[in-house]
Amino acid sequence: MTKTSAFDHLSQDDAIGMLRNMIRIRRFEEKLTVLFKRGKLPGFVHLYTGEEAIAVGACSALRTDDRITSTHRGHGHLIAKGARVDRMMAELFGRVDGYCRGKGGSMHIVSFDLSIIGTNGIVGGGIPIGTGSAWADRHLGRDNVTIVFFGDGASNQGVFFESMNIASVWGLPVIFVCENNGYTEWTPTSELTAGNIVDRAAPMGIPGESVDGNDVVAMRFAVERAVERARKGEGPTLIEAKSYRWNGHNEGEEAFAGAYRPEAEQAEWRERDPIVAFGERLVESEWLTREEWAAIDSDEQAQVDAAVEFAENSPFPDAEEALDHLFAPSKESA
Amino acid sequence: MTKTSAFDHLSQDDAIGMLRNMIRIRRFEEKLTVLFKRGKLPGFVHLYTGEEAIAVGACSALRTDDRITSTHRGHGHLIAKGARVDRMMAELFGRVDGYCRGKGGSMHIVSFDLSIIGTNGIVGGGIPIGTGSAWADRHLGRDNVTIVFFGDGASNQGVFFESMNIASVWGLPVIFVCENNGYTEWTPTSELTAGNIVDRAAPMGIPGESVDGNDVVAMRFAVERAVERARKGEGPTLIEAKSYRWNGHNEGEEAFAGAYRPEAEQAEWRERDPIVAFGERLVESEWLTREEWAAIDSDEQAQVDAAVEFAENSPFPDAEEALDHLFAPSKESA
Amino acid sequence: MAAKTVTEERNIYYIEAMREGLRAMLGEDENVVVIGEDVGRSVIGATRGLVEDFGPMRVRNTPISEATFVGMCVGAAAVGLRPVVDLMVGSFFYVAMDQLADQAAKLRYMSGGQVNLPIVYFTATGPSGSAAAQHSENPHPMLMNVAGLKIVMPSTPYDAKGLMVSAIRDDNPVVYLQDFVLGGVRGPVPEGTYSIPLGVGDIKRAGKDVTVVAIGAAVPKALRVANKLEAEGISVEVVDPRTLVPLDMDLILESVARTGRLVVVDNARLTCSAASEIVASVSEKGFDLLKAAPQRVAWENVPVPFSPPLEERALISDSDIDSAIRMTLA
Amino acid sequence: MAAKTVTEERNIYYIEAMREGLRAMLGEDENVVVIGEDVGRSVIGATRGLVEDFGPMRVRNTPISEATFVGMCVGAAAVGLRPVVDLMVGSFFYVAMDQLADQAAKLRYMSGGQVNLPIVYFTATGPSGSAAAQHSENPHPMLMNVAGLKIVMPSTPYDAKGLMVSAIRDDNPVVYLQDFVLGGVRGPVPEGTYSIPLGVGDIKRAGKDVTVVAIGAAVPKALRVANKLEAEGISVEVVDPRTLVPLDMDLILESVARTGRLVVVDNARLTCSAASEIVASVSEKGFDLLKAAPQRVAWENVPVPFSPPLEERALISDSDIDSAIRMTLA
Ligand SMILES: Cc1ncc(C[n+]2csc(CCOP(=O)(O)OP(=O)(O)O)c2C)c(N)n1
Ligand SMILES: Cc1ncc(C[n+]2csc(CCOP(=O)(O)OP(=O)(O)O)c2C)c(N)n1
Ligand SMILES: [Mg+2]
Ligand SMILES: [Mg+2]
Repeated sequence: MTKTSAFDHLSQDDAIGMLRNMIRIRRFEEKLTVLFKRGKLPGFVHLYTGEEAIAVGACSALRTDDRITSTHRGHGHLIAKGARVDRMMAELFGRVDGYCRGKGGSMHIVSFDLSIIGTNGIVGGGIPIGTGSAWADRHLGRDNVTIVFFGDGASNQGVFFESMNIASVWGLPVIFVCENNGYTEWTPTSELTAGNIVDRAAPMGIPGESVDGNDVVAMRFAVERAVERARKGEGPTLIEAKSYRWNGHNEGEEAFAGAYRPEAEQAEWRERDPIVAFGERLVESEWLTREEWAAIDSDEQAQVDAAVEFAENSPFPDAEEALDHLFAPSKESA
Repeated sequence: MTKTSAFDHLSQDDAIGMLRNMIRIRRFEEKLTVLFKRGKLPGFVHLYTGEEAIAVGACSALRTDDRITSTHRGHGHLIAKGARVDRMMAELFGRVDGYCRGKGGSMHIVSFDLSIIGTNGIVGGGIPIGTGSAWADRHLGRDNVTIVFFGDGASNQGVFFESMNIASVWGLPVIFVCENNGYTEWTPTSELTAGNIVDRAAPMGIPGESVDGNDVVAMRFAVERAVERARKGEGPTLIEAKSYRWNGHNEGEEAFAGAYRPEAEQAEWRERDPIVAFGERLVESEWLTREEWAAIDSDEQAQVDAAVEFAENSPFPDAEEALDHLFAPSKESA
Repeated sequence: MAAKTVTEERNIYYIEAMREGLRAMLGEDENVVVIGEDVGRSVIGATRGLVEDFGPMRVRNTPISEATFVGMCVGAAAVGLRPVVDLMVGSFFYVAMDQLADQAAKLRYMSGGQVNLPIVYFTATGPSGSAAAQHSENPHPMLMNVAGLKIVMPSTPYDAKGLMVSAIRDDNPVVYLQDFVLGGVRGPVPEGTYSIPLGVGDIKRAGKDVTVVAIGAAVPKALRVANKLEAEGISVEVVDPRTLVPLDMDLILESVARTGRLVVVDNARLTCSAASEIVASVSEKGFDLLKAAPQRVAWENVPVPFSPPLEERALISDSDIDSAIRMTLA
Repeated sequence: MAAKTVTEERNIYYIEAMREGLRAMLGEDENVVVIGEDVGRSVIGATRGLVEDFGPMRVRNTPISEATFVGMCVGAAAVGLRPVVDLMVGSFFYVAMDQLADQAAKLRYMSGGQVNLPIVYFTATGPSGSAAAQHSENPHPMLMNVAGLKIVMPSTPYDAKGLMVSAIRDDNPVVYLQDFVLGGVRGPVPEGTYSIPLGVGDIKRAGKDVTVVAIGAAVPKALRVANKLEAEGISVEVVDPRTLVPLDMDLILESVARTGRLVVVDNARLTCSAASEIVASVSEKGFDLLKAAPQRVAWENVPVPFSPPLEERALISDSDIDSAIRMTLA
């Protein structure tokens, strides 16, 4: 099936699937921008636009039963890990068909069936959790791996270091993927963060790799290498993926954030659109025609539109559900 | 006054003062061993025997108005920073003449007058606090420095990394002194701690230095270098001082700990007694006669004995003091 | 107590009132500094614009390392600064709980009173409308149990400014909680600097049939219900403690002595809430004053859900307050 | 409920009873693992000897990184382990508070019930005699406010074993608090495995004049005072909730219905304590049952001081309980 080897061992199907996933994320997030402006989305929304190559490259190197933990900026990770946009949209609308029956919302969408064992509203909060799933998998003799996604800002939370240390000492199959988008909210990361984040791995005895986070293939291969090591029991890896978020820290930041990012910087990164870059490479390699690309795009756009309809048609959960789900029912009869 | 330059710029007075301080710590801790066995000491007691060179070397490089924060194993730091053994002993006895009027006990003895701004019962707890005093001193335009003492076990607490990061980014005059005595309670540190602790500084852009913690002069000079940088505004330093505790993790551990440290290892370190080593060097350099040495020792022994008497004669605080000191009186009249 | 009759009728937002308090204290004492994540820009708004006037050393952005910067204030305060920390969201206290509850709160006491620790930890807190479980916590019940932290929770712009001034002037660690939803409420605030003593509650509405003690964002709710019930001839007194530690129990007991009936409305989860504390204290100390069972109105014992109808069900509503009041009168 | 009449009179220490429960569960289910700092050696004793029988992968020492290993259990439980964590000392929960209160406690609820999290966090806790402020905390009041954590606090060796078994078999995060001073108390414990359901309290002593609800280490104190008062003809019922979340309010209310008088003794700081919660609940739901003001006996609102006479003054004493009981009878 493979026409060229421009992408090493990557199959054409894989490659096109990756492009499709990136487009899906983009169209989903773009839709949210519009919905937010129209006041349709309750709560906080942090969008992933511009960083699609990280999640898609990374998750394309995983099996379905491999795990991820994610962040406040998690939509991209969820879609890349196989989440359906309609159920995600329903969750964002607080409806009963949402992944969490409306209980979670943007920062807490999870699907344990898809081995997404947590997004998180607490910066750094998911790092120990993913380290823990890696521990359990290893302890139970499975060969699953866990990817822990987190931001550059989270790299200053103590649990990041603690987790690297324990993952190293216990040889855990966890891959720490730091998404360095240059900003911690509205402050340039360089003002808050000493040195290079990738270098924080070495003293822990962990390999660290810095990757162009806008190159989905580079991401894929870096994570594949880490996954291979992890599955073989060779322990954790830190990957620092450099990218940029096109949108604000959260939707609605215009109200207070001011012009904190130089126009030229923003333009430069938009020039480096990870979707366009990869699509063009696929076209050049003759794995994809422009017509096919356009078809994928309109297909994904249609799915996102359908997701909104799905969400709008889904009912709110019954108010009494507020009292459900706190505890698992007791098996114990004593 | 200096007879030889075997100790570089160290003056004879300084050197003999350092020996005296190490002996004071040793005799104080030995006395506590006995008092603990006799059931005279309430609560937990963690002794510093064997590690005297670290505290004394480090604190001898400080001015009185330079700060320290300390740990659960803090007696050595306190004495090295100038604390009086009688008031310390009174505190350990829970008496009103103790530094904290009996409120603190072994893990919480402090003297703000001596710029000891905290010992700590929480492993790693003092690291942010000392980083904070360094911040304030720098902000207020003072040239004071702060030494933060902590153990190898504490090097796995998140606040250690967080504090190094912020100290680096803000250029704070703080010196992180990690006392690596090879054990985290009863577990060899190597089983719990990835890599070398000293290497954890580099990715934060902080100089790291590994020092023989049984060599008081090496400690002194390493800290002097760090202090000089810090006073000039060149930021923090991490110093890893390798040493060994002669006593158990806490007094009374025999009840449960078993033989967790090889006899040979213990014997080897006792051979490397930091007090004997330094005393012998002073004798060799003709800065000290054996008689003078013995006199210092018996003097210090006498002071420790007197401290016990002082403590025993000091009354318990009035029970109602339990309700005092929670809040500073309000100045506010509104 | 500070004059409550505001002469100039200048209405400003609660969040602006906080900022005026902060600004006044930054101006009054150069040892006052404000730190926190993005305090330069300020997502909630209390510190917005301050960096322009006081510079980036006195209004300073921190990395996302709450445990450390909460703890740094202890050392800094011990040697002469008066740090004010913006924690941004109430639940972020959890990340820093040891430095707050075990260090800041205890150091003065453990040292036998050797040192004063003038620190203010302020934050927007509580539910703000579908912020979901991890951004809707109200930590005051936990922190009230700590001992060593003063806790204020102003309900009006006037109180917000006056209590910010007092909190910063106080020589102890003070936790200042701004219920999220109050940030955009307007009310009269004098331009000059004034302070409201910590530990002095306020009767926000006089009444004679039932005492409703309401905390933070529960105060406007209680007032709304009280006004509605007035029409039915039920006279409700609304008492706002303003400070939870120290708590003005005298004021509460005096009010209950007049009304004989008590409802406590707390914008927090029910179990071990401030409502529980106040009901327990009144039952213990003022049992004979009570003509009916005291009532608590607080959140259901669940995390705060995202979806609007679920959130509404889990939190307190006007009708919960209404029913509780009627229950004491039944 | 499990049989309370112990046939074989085998007396063992509370800490041994905990260990028997742990050992039984490690044997029963190979997904059960125990982690914590030095669990191999075990300073308090609950895990002592287990590593020899179950090996260092199932009884595993951790670095001093509480926030991380408390959080790791969330991920581990989500994918099939049943982790049991020894936190060693109650106040170390503060370091891990976010992972406990914001993650472990909330993930099931936030996910709409998608996942079960069978985790036990146990610890020795509370004052142990001059352990000073940072090693004497009792965190149950804080944790009761969290929602999503079950909390048990056994007072006898019998309960310690049975509740350990139930806690580990339960599919939810359970906090298991062993009041320090109870570790060395002996009592009858059957050799076989038995369980005590979570949420079911126990009448430790029947009486008819006053209900004393006592928690953890307060139970033996309350019993001692009750026995003393018997001589004076005062008949005291001692109710031990055993589990604080869920709380057996029915049992408490039934007892108060019989006695008409309530004292709650909590081995914790007073403000927002479990004592406050129980007194508030009874006042609210059982006001008409009460013949006198309910009373709380708890610690003074200060950190726990080191010096023995100060510590004694700050904590609860038999005479505090005695006076509170008499107060309800006055
Ligand atoms: C413990 C904690 N502190 C602060 C916040 C508020 N907050 C949310 S996102 C964010 C910035 C995160 O930056 P980064 O990790 O770089 O992720 P990014 O938003 O850039 O993807 C902050 C400070 C939080 N949610 N949790
Ligand atoms: C947060 C916290 N966790 C655990 C403990 C219990 N504890 C006291 S000392 C200690 C070991 C500390 O090891 P290290 O830092 O190497 O210092 P050392 O005792 O060797 O001087 C532990 C685990 C504690 N006091 N605080
Ligand atoms: Mg970022
Ligand atoms: Mg050590």
